[in-house]
Amino acid sequence: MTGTLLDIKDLLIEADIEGEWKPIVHRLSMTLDRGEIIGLIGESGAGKSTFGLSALGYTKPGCRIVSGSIMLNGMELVGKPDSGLRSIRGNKVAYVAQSAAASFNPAHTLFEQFAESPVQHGKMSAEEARASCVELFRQLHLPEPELIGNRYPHQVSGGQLQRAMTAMALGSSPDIIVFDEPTTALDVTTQIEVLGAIKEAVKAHQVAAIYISHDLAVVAQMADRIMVLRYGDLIEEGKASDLLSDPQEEYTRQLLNVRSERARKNQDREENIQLHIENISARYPGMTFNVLEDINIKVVRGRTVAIVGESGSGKSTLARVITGLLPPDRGSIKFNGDLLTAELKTRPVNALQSIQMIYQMADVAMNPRHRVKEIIGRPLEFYLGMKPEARDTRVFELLRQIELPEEFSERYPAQLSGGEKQRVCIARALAANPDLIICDEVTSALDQLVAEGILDLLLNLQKKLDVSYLFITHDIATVKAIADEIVVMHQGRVVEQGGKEAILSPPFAPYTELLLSSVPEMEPGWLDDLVSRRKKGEAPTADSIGT
Amino acid sequence: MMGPVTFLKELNFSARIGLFIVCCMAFCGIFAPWLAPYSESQIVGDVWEPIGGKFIFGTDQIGRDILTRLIFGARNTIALALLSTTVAFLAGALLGFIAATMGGVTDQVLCRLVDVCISIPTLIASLIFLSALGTAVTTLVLVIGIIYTMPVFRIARAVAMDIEVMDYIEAARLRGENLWWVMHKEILPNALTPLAAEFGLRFCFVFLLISSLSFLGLGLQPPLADWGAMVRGNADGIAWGFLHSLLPAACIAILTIGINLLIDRWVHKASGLRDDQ
Amino acid sequence: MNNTLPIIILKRLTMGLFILFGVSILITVGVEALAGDVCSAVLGQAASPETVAACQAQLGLNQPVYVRYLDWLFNVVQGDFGTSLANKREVSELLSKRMGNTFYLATAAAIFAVPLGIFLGVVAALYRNSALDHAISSSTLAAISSPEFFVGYILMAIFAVSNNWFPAISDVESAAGFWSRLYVSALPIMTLTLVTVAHMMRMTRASIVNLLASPYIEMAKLKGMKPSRIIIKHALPNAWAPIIQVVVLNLGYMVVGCVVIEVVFVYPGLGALTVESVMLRDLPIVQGTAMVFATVYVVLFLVADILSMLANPRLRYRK
Amino acid sequence: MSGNESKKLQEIEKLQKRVISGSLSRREFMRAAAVMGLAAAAPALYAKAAHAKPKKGGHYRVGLPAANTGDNMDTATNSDNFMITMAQGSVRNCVTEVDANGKAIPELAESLEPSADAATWTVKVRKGVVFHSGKTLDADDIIASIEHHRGEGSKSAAKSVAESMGEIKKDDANTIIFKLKSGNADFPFLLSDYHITIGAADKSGKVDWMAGDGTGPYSIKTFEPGVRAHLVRNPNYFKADEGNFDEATLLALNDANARMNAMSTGQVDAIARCDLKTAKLLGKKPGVEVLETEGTKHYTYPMDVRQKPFNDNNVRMALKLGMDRKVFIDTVLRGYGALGNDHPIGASQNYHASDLPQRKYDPDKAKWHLKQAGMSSLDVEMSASDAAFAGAVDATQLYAESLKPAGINLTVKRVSDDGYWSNVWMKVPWSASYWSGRPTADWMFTIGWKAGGNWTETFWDHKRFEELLVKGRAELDEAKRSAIYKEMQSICRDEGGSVIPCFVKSVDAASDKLGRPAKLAGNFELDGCRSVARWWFL
Repeated sequence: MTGTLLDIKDLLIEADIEGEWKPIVHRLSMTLDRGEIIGLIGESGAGKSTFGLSALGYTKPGCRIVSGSIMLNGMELVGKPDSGLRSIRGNKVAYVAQSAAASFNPAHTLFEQFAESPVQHGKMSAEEARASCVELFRQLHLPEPELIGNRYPHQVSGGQLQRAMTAMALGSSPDIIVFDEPTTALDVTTQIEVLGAIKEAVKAHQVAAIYISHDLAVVAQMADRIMVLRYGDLIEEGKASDLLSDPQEEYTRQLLNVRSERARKNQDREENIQLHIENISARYPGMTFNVLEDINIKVVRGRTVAIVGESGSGKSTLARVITGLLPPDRGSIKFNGDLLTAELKTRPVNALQSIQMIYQMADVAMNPRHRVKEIIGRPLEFYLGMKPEARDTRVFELLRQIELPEEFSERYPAQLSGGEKQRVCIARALAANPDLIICDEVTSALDQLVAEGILDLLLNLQKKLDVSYLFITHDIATVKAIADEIVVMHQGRVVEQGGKEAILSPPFAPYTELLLSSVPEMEPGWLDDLVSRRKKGEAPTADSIGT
Repeated sequence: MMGPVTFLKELNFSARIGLFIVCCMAFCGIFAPWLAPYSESQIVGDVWEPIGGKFIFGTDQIGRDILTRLIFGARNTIALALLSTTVAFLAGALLGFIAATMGGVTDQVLCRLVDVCISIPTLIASLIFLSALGTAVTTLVLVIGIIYTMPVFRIARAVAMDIEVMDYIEAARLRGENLWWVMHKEILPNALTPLAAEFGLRFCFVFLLISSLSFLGLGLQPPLADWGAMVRGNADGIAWGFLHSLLPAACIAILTIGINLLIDRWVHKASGLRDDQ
Repeated sequence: MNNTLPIIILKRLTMGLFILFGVSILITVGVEALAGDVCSAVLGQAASPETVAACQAQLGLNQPVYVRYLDWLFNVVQGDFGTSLANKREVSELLSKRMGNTFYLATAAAIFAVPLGIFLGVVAALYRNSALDHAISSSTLAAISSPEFFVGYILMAIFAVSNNWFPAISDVESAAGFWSRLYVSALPIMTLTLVTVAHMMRMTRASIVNLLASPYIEMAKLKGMKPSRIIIKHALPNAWAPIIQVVVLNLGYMVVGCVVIEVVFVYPGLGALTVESVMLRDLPIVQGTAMVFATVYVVLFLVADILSMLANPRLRYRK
Repeated sequence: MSGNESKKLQEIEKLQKRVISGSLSRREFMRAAAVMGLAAAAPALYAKAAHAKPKKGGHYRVGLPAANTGDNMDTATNSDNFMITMAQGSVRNCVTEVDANGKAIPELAESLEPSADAATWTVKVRKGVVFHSGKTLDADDIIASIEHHRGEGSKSAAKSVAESMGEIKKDDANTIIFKLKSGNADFPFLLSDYHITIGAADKSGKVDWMAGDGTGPYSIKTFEPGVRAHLVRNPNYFKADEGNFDEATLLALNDANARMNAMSTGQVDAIARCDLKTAKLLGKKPGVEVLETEGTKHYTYPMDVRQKPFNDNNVRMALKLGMDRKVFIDTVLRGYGALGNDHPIGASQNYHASDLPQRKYDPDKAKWHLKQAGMSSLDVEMSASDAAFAGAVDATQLYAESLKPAGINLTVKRVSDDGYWSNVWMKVPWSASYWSGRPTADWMFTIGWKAGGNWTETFWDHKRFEELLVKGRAELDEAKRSAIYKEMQSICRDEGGSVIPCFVKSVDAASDKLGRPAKLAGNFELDGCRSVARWWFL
């Protein structure tokens, strides 16, 4: 089973960007052999998905293939009519999308959707498809493989859906599967399980794969060969182990280094407790159980407390309680020694001013119809009563602080990149001269290198302004980079809390260990190793700690 | 943000046709007295003189020049529909935003009130109101405006609810902004596009309602020409081969199509939706 | 299925009662605000202060509004809708006949219009941006923008006056049997179909096209599915909610909105009765018809919500 | 030759049919027959046709205007075509009826005998007349039916007419004596008023009007107010040549266009009140005949003379002179009318003042009158609706145009058709109106012009006019009576509060399958609203 299966040559793809056709994939070439897994890595805008999808002869709406060739098993896909391409898609080449939750049709059961490809392509009868479905579900470790196919997508968890989608891709025994960031939307512990299942299945079926991801560590676990892409160009290509151990290009090195820890000296200073959360329990209206249970946290002036946990751990709810959006059932919040009232409406303006918030999605955190100077200037007017002139001067000052040029003050959010948006949000928070900034997953929507920049900026600002951060994140790497103290949350409770060194060195609490062990590492074989250790019971699994 | 030239470039072919239609009609409306060959109420010939004869579009059911009445009709119909729709949108959007931002009891009360009002058929509600208050132009505008406030309220509320959940609204609330700021600085600018799209559709519905009211004898006062009433006045002739009522009906249809072509493009762009191929 | 559905229905019906109550108050206030009363309307030219006063006393109109309203409410709760002020006939009897006619017209039009509207919508979505799509879209737009009496007159000119295929006047009372009734009401049914089909078609098309950017549609394409299958199997089932809403809106319109069509074809329906009763200030009849309309509204939207729930597996099967 | 003969025969049959249906006069028949060379046989052929007996049978469907959901069988509030046709014309009878020649003849009466001063009238009730319910007609029924319209609590439109009948006394079971306050030679006409139909009295002397019982040629099978009425023949009807159809359907077709279409598609056999714009076209349809009848109907623009500015006769004159009557008739009536002279007596009627000069359109003189009233220009508002008469809104705009040169700015306020008569007419200072007219000058003046009358739409109170009205009524000398009525017409013309631009012909349509009397009554549309009773299928 050797020989070139897919041969892409000089592929040029253009996209319609505000009415103009601009190239987004610059004459890229790729070959893929049978049974081989190639990893496409790059940040957003690298063209990796567009390039990967071309293996199906498909371009997203608004894109077009201009020139080049895509040979699949000796068949040219460029210029082939739709009807011809349809017999390849889902048949010879299958696709696994980033968000299985969105890519499964909510109106049909998993089985119906599984059977669609093989039956419509005339490979199997419905009965055969059902048998094959059960078998594949079993291989991918889905619970109750005979029955789960009768469920609708919303009745199945995200990790299970992603596995079901992989099964669906394997269903018609394709030659190639294109995986488009299949685990990006998942929690870190789930991601490992899905990755393990996918890898196993792909190996077992001897299928070739194109694995697209922004996370080098994930690709390192999956791919035989890696292509690093940036802005539609190939930066570097090589065997996975070679590329990781000996990167040739500066850009690849940067990507490899993003997880380096920042040396932080612990300033010795008196314990000036700024925020004191005592015995907080909270629930959403109409819910029967508490989302937060008996939380106690202290934040010291000028320091960073990281709250880490997976989705559903209650970490964002905690932010809502602190800001007064969700009054707690029990417990109190003291700020600078004063008791904060539970309701936002009853809080005095200076209390609002001294706690600011930065959001995960900078896109929706800024009014798209306001200019940057209005966004940053509003707190200045509102809290400090600045007149337009003074306001503008201060806006320029803040823009300098967040390392953006002054002329950005006239722009609308849509005219900024993701990192720039998040910087403007930081400036908006700073404009109020706050004592505490709550950062809710501020880097998780950003590309790694950009996220690094934001983290550096936050640290610098803390040094200069002596502001405290309450840093909410799911990403242990971020925690390592920025925190002084760590609070680990799981299912609404604090599992472990303390200084960074104490938490991140053994002995671990079981959940903390699960989290830490689930963060993919760069060396190839790490995943296989982890999976086998987990099977032997040497490493904790989600089941073993009762997630 | 955008010059007129870029604006035109943004439009595709069908949207340009729409723009052309709307501009022509607006031009006719604004300059009616100078464009029209006769005066609005002047009787110039026999009843239903043929189309294409001495009078290019013929004469109407009492012998007035149809071309003249169409031109004046553009002015009256469009102005009336525009005013009523504006009233509906001002009131509906304000109440809808209030309901969405304040929530709770205010929202409940407003919603239930609108539920009640909306379950009285439009034509019958306008009939009762107009019979009670008379059919002066201002009453007509207000009554139609108020009746269409109800559906607009629902749309505005739904749109505002969608915006409500955005983080920037939460950010404004955390900042301590008051209701008015949230409504007119944070929600309104973002609600404008969907509301404007709706405005165009409602605008068309309004002159259909006006023509239905004319049919029941409650429309614009004569001799003011409006297209709906012109269709009504000349409709008797259809069965006898006098096709004069097709002309004002065509005007209504053309304007509706024009507005919809424009709006379709706008909604299309605003939603960021890309139809494939 | 689970027991939330009955609870929702119960809640909505309670809300419906509240709406009916609100409507009855509004109608009372509205009709009271009209100049004159049923006496001056019925007596007409012959009205003199004494005769009007005598008539008012006879009908109990000299009592304050709220007393009359409460009386009415009290009777309605017991199922008695009162008698017409103008000719003393039982409101329930007057209404039931007209209601039958109106519902017949609405049902007949719905049977043609709903499948046609959805079918055309699907076809237009399937061949979107083709000449066929443009043809369907612009002709439905023209239908939307034509006043309905105009559509009615044109159909009458073509089908009744020129060709005598269908009667110009819908004298349904004289028609015995299903087919002759259908024949007699053919033109109003056609008119109603024409004016509603356009709306439904556009909404169907828009709802489907809206979904075409969804990841699961892209997924279906990448599974190599045919465009027709993508539209019918993948987009349509998820577009049901908005389509049902617009269908119901149009069904409601077929019941409450066809006053003008009734006048054009002299079809004895509820709408025309309401209009004349408003003119006569015949409050019990206006109240009665308003109750019917509001009930139709409440029930239809309840049905719409239930159907939307049933069409959506997320609501049908909980986690 | 035989081919030629049979062709001639067919032609003659056609002509005979037209004679039977009333659309061909004797003279026309003779002339046509002469052309065919049958002059000698013509009189016999004509007689055969003209005396054709009405045939029984068939289902008559007629489309009528002016129906309403509030309609009912209490004729006290009937006011327009549908209910007149239904009540007076089909289901009930009056004591007298007006025949096609405009004469009052006994109907439920056998005879009416006046005293010498015409102040006391003895009415003999027709014997053997039976109600649909089986009750036999007697004097009590008639008295109860008339009393319904009089006295306190009466809400009848015929209140003034009924009250003018003075004291009513039952002499015996079949004799009634009316003692009028003053002599009235036209008394029999009063008893033909369509409001004063005769119903069956119960023991308490009241009539249950809503029950719809009557003595007429048809009884009610179903009646849905504002929609339709289904009538079946009364087998016991006392007039042998009336009530010819087995059944009849009266369809409420308020919309003129609907009536025209129903007629042209053959859905109905006859309609009243054609749309004048398209009447000629309707007449060209095969099988449809358009009937024009000269009558008493006239359009009026009554001003409330108690209110400013109409209290000034100069203003009234200016408005009368500003009416371009010729254009009005040509445009609004499409020629189906005669010039009006601002008084209510038509040229076809007795006592018409033909020597009064016809008022002409004269904007300059109108201006002069305005000046006399101390005005250089005038702004007035008129309410109009097509309920007043077909095309009233357009007509009024036409009027507004013709007033402009006189410096009068007339704003036409279009009001709702429904409720026009209750809410607008005689409620606003100036509105559009019409009169179907009355058979006698006295009656017309009494009902529409007498001070304080319910329908005195101008609220007029003219001393001389009132004197003349009383005098004329009792006057038995024809010449003197004629002089009095002419003076009254002149007063109306020069001082009255109503602009009367025209007299209107009834323009109706009927299928050529229908037979009808040679002369149609002109007091209302469709043979005086009696087509159901008098017509038949050929």
